[in-house]
Amino acid sequence: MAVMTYREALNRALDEEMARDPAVFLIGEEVGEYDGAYKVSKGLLAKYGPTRVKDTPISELGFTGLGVGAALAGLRPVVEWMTHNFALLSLDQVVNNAAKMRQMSGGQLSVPIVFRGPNGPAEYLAAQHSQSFAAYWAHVPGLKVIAPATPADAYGMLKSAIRDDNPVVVLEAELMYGWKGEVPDEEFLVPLGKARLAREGEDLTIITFSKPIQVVMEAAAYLATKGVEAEVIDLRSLRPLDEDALVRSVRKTHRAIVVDEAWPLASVGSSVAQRVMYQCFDQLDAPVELVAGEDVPMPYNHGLELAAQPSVEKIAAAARRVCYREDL
Amino acid sequence: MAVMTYREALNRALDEEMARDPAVFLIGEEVGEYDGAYKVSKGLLAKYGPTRVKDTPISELGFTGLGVGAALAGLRPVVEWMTHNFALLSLDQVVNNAAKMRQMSGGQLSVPIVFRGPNGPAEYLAAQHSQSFAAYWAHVPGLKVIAPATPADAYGMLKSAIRDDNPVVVLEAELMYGWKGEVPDEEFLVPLGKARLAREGEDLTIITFSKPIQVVMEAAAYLATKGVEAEVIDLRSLRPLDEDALVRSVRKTHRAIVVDEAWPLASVGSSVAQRVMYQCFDQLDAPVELVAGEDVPMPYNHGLELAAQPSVEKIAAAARRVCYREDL
Amino acid sequence: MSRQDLDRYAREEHVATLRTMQLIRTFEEKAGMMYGLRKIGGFCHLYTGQEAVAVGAIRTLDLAKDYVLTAYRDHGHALACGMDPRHAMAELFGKVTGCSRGKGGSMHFFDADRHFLGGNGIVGAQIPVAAGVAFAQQYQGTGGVTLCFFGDGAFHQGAVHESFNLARIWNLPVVYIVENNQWGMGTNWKKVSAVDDFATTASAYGMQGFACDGLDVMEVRAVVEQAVAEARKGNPSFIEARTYRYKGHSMSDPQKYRTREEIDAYRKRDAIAMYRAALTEAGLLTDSEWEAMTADIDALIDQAVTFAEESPEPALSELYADIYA
Amino acid sequence: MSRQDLDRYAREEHVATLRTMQLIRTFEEKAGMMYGLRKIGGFCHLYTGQEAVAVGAIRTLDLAKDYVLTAYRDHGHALACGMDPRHAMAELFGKVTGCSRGKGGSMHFFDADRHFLGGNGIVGAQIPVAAGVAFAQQYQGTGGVTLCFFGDGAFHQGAVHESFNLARIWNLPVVYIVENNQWGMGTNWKKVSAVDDFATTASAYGMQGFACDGLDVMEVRAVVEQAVAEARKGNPSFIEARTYRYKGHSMSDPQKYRTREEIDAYRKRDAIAMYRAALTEAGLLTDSEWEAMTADIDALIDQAVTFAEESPEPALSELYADIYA
Ligand SMILES: Cc1ncc(C[n+]2csc(CCOP(=O)(O)OP(=O)(O)O)c2C)c(N)n1
Ligand SMILES: Cc1ncc(C[n+]2csc(CCOP(=O)(O)OP(=O)(O)O)c2C)c(N)n1
Ligand SMILES: [Mg+2]
Ligand SMILES: [Mg+2]
Repeated sequence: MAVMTYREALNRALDEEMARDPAVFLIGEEVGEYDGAYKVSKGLLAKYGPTRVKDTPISELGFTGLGVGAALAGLRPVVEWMTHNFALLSLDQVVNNAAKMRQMSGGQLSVPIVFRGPNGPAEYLAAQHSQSFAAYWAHVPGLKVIAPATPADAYGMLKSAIRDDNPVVVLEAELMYGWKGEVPDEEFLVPLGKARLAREGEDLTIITFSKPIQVVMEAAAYLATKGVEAEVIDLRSLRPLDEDALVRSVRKTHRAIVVDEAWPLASVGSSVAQRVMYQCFDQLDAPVELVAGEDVPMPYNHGLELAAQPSVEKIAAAARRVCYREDL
Repeated sequence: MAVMTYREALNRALDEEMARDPAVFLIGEEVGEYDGAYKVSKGLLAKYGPTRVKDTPISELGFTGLGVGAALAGLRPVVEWMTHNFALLSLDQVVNNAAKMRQMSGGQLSVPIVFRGPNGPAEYLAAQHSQSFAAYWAHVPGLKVIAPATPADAYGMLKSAIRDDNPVVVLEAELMYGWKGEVPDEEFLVPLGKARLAREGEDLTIITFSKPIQVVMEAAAYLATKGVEAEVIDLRSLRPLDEDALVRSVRKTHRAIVVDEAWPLASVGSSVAQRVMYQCFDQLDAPVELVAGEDVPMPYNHGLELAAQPSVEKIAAAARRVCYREDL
Repeated sequence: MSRQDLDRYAREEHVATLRTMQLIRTFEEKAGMMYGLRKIGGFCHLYTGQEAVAVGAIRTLDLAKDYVLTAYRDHGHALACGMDPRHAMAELFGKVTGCSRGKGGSMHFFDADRHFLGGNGIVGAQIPVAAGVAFAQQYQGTGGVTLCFFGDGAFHQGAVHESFNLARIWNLPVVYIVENNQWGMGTNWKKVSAVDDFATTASAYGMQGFACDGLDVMEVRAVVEQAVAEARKGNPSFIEARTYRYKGHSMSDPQKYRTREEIDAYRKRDAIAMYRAALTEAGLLTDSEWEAMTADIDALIDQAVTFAEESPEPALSELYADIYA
Repeated sequence: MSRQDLDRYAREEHVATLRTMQLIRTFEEKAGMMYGLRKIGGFCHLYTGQEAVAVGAIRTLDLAKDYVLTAYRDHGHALACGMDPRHAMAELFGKVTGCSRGKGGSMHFFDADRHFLGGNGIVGAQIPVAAGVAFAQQYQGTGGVTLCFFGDGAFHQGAVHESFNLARIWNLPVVYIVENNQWGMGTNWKKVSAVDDFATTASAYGMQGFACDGLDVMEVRAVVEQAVAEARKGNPSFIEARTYRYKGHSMSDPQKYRTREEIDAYRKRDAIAMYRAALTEAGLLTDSEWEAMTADIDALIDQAVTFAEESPEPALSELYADIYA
């Protein structure tokens, strides 16, 4: 079992899927000669050539729509958005074409396409470059939306996404690309739609996805020092959402915190909290807490930037409330 | 007190604000010579001329961004999107520029602009033309988002929006344009950020916004015949959200249903239900119900189209659950 | 329409071309009637007047390998690709036998078997998609080309700029055709365009630009043939076909923006009438052959209506069908 | 740079122009150092090498009524508009004394008083906004024009197409300048452009297109003067200034995509060195004047660093400030 970075795991998945299926190709800004803005596609141009690794002009609407068309005509495009921030320019092609073509055509058409790239805040990047748009994708029927948070999931879920006959949006994160983890050497797939139990615990369920898993795990470690064993669920898949996994855990712990780095209103996090409270209303000992990104455009100043994001302190404060324990 | 349509009320607001302030202008597709795709701008070109009523090419990104620039340089644009479906093409300009310019500039810049047009499903329009994007706007700090549901609110809130120094997104609805209601003859403003009590009741709170107010009021009338008096809250403003009004009502009724015609996941409705459950957890006799649009792209067939939307039956079924009354 | 132009094709081809144009005309007129009877709802954009463009262009294709995309004014293109009028009419009626199983309606006709990929309600949204279809054709080496239609109004969408550039830098086998029917809803094209000749803008993308009289089916065909041949060699191009729509933008348009005179002037240059006259003059079509043809088409369209009428609505259980694979 | 060109301006104007270029150069070099010292974080795009474009262009303006917008590589334009280097440096340090109160950082410089409207991190997003600023100028009859800079990479965004058309059909007083520094991140402009001459594409919008050597500040100035004069009459236009960036795309760019030789070749045609040499040769600037100037600028930039260092961070309570009016 090799230890590899999240970036390497994505790269391995891309490599293997391109080797396996000649219909798979990668397209986006700087994916080829530059090896990817975040080096996810490193070496792929050299290996697969310029027909299958396409560097594009800065034309998000154009090359995203081009991907949709290529998928309609039998290819399996992997569209890399340099970041999800820029994907707003191509949102129409995802929401109105990719997500709806199958339905609008009465089932005649298939759009097997993957849209992927870093989402959410990194560091010192200010308002336009530090946004989580998970909600924009998760809102839309016809899409699948995934957010792997470990190298193994990055590998196994990206492979599943590429083989999926539906459009799949993948939320990665710049700061996650360097994360390391074990990834089995033999090929495997991680099915889409299932949450991951990241930590077992009896006292409290913390639900999150993507990069905040890090602060959540730290918070869980902290809470353990106070005798509170948190169960941590990494959603991994936002659409479909694995409600069963959430319900199962919360029925056991009777307390829940949802952590989402996006703005709170109309967010995935708020929606997950709503589902949990709805499904587990009688089992809950306290209302579900939502630890969200602050409701502000991200400031450049690093102190403010950190203050705008979920933190161990904020999660601990939420735990204090759901556990009714002043000492957390 | 005149009875006028929602469309006429918007028209009156535009007319009065254009007369009052020469910096106000209207821009969008077909707003001038055609009098507006839905006739909201009827007569304004004739009255104010082509400098202040600008017909645009079909270039949503371009003319929306142009509006942002005009606002930065001292005008007060009202940008009409023919529908919110098409606004996806201009989302970047709203989310990344209009909403953030003040913050990114450390408070130097102001973007006093109104973006408005019909949102949500009308009839027989299929998947690309029948979507509620309330969540996309409500998610974003820096914007205000309003959804007047009566002619009086349409008039008073649009006037407030035009005078507001922040970017304001207005959600109208094609099927609401013909709704009639009383609008006082003398000028008035409706402040942004306050919910409207649409119906008083003791037994149950139903929270909604925009067009579904109609089925909600019908459902409330039906429930009254069964002895259940529903309090109906029309949010009117989605950002900021008037949580106080919700909490006040639910503390009284101990039961709530949220009705939102958008898809359920990461929707405004789901977020409102989450807020209510969080704030009123101990006062609630049942989990808050969410009656949302079905999680599907809108089908063209009218039977399916109706089945995809909130209905009196669905609200009654939700009432049956929150009131624990099989007979509703 | 010169004799020389006509001589380029066999009589059967001419008859088939005229027949398709008339089929579209008849279909659209019937659809308009059915809309009036409230059998059809929503936005219904008729193609009447523009038949020569879709038919002249699409008849140059080999739909075993070529593809067609267009916007929401799509009935004509679908029929020109060979869609069964019964499935087209049933779709307008929202029936489960419709080409999109009643889910798509007028704006979302699709016929995957005949390589007709819609039908798009977002102005300009098919333009990058078409580049992608052409990309796949190139990638797979099918030898196919993609024909993408859009309107004069759509020309000002950013998608045009992005897609034309992509098509050229990658030598995609795509032909873009702007059907300049001179109105985008109530907006005259000259009011919103910085140039009064779309075809020349091709030079901004290093592409060849063509212009043709969109009312002359033979001229459309000749130009598209040339463009398609170039596209097969990896030279994308852009054609402006000047045409005219007889009906309102959609069924609910009061059309205050244009005069009766303007419409009448164009009706005098009716594409079908001109073509029929040329064929008759050339001795390729007799009046009785024409009568027989139209009678046959009328019957076909009546059958389409009957089929649509008698077909069932989709079951409510269909609501969640065909969304995910 | 001909003597004739030089003679068009007074000595003071030349000195001020050269000084601004050198100020930018020095500021950027210091910013690069401070980035290395981790005083600055995130994306920091230096303007080194391109100074002649911003300075030559912006000096043609009357910033009492004219406006400037650009992309994220914005330090040079801000300084050319007259932003205090202390406020610029403090912004990079994320301090509350920064031009954007530490909220914007490198990509989001703003100076409302000097009519510098940013600073935009979304490639191409300032292009429609600039059309809107020009729209307001026209609407209010201020006589002002708007100068909008963007990169060769940005040229392929749909926003260009939409905005150019809007500018022309409404005769907006806007001048668009593409700073073709030949690279958009690691992408050579020729690889992604269907044409090898951006200026000619202006004809697709009925606009005048200009090309100039972006390393020759006098040539930039002459062309922009002409374009600005036309814009004031309601004729928008589009200028391609061919230039070069010395540093990586941002501070974290390993620059494997280009050769040292290429950079060195351009460094031999350094805009500041060429201009200084021309002024010296023309007897407008002595070596000791140049030394004094650079010493003065060095001191100014050092002061800017000290100012930035010593300024306070924004208070945490600032998090919710300046979002709503
Ligand atoms: C992005 C977008 N903006 C606006 C509309 C509304 N709309 C539908 S058709 C149309 C006019 C299009 O005109 P043109 O491209 O000339 O096509 P034609 O109707 O003449 O066939 C408009 C504005 C839309 N459907 N999509
Ligand atoms: C919409 C969008 N897409 C992609 C990016 C990432 N990005 C930032 S700068 C850049 C290259 C831009 O090149 P160019 O326009 O030539 O400007 P230059 O950096 O040379 O000044 C890219 C791809 C972005 N910021 N915004
Ligand atoms: Mg048209
Ligand atoms: Mg560049």
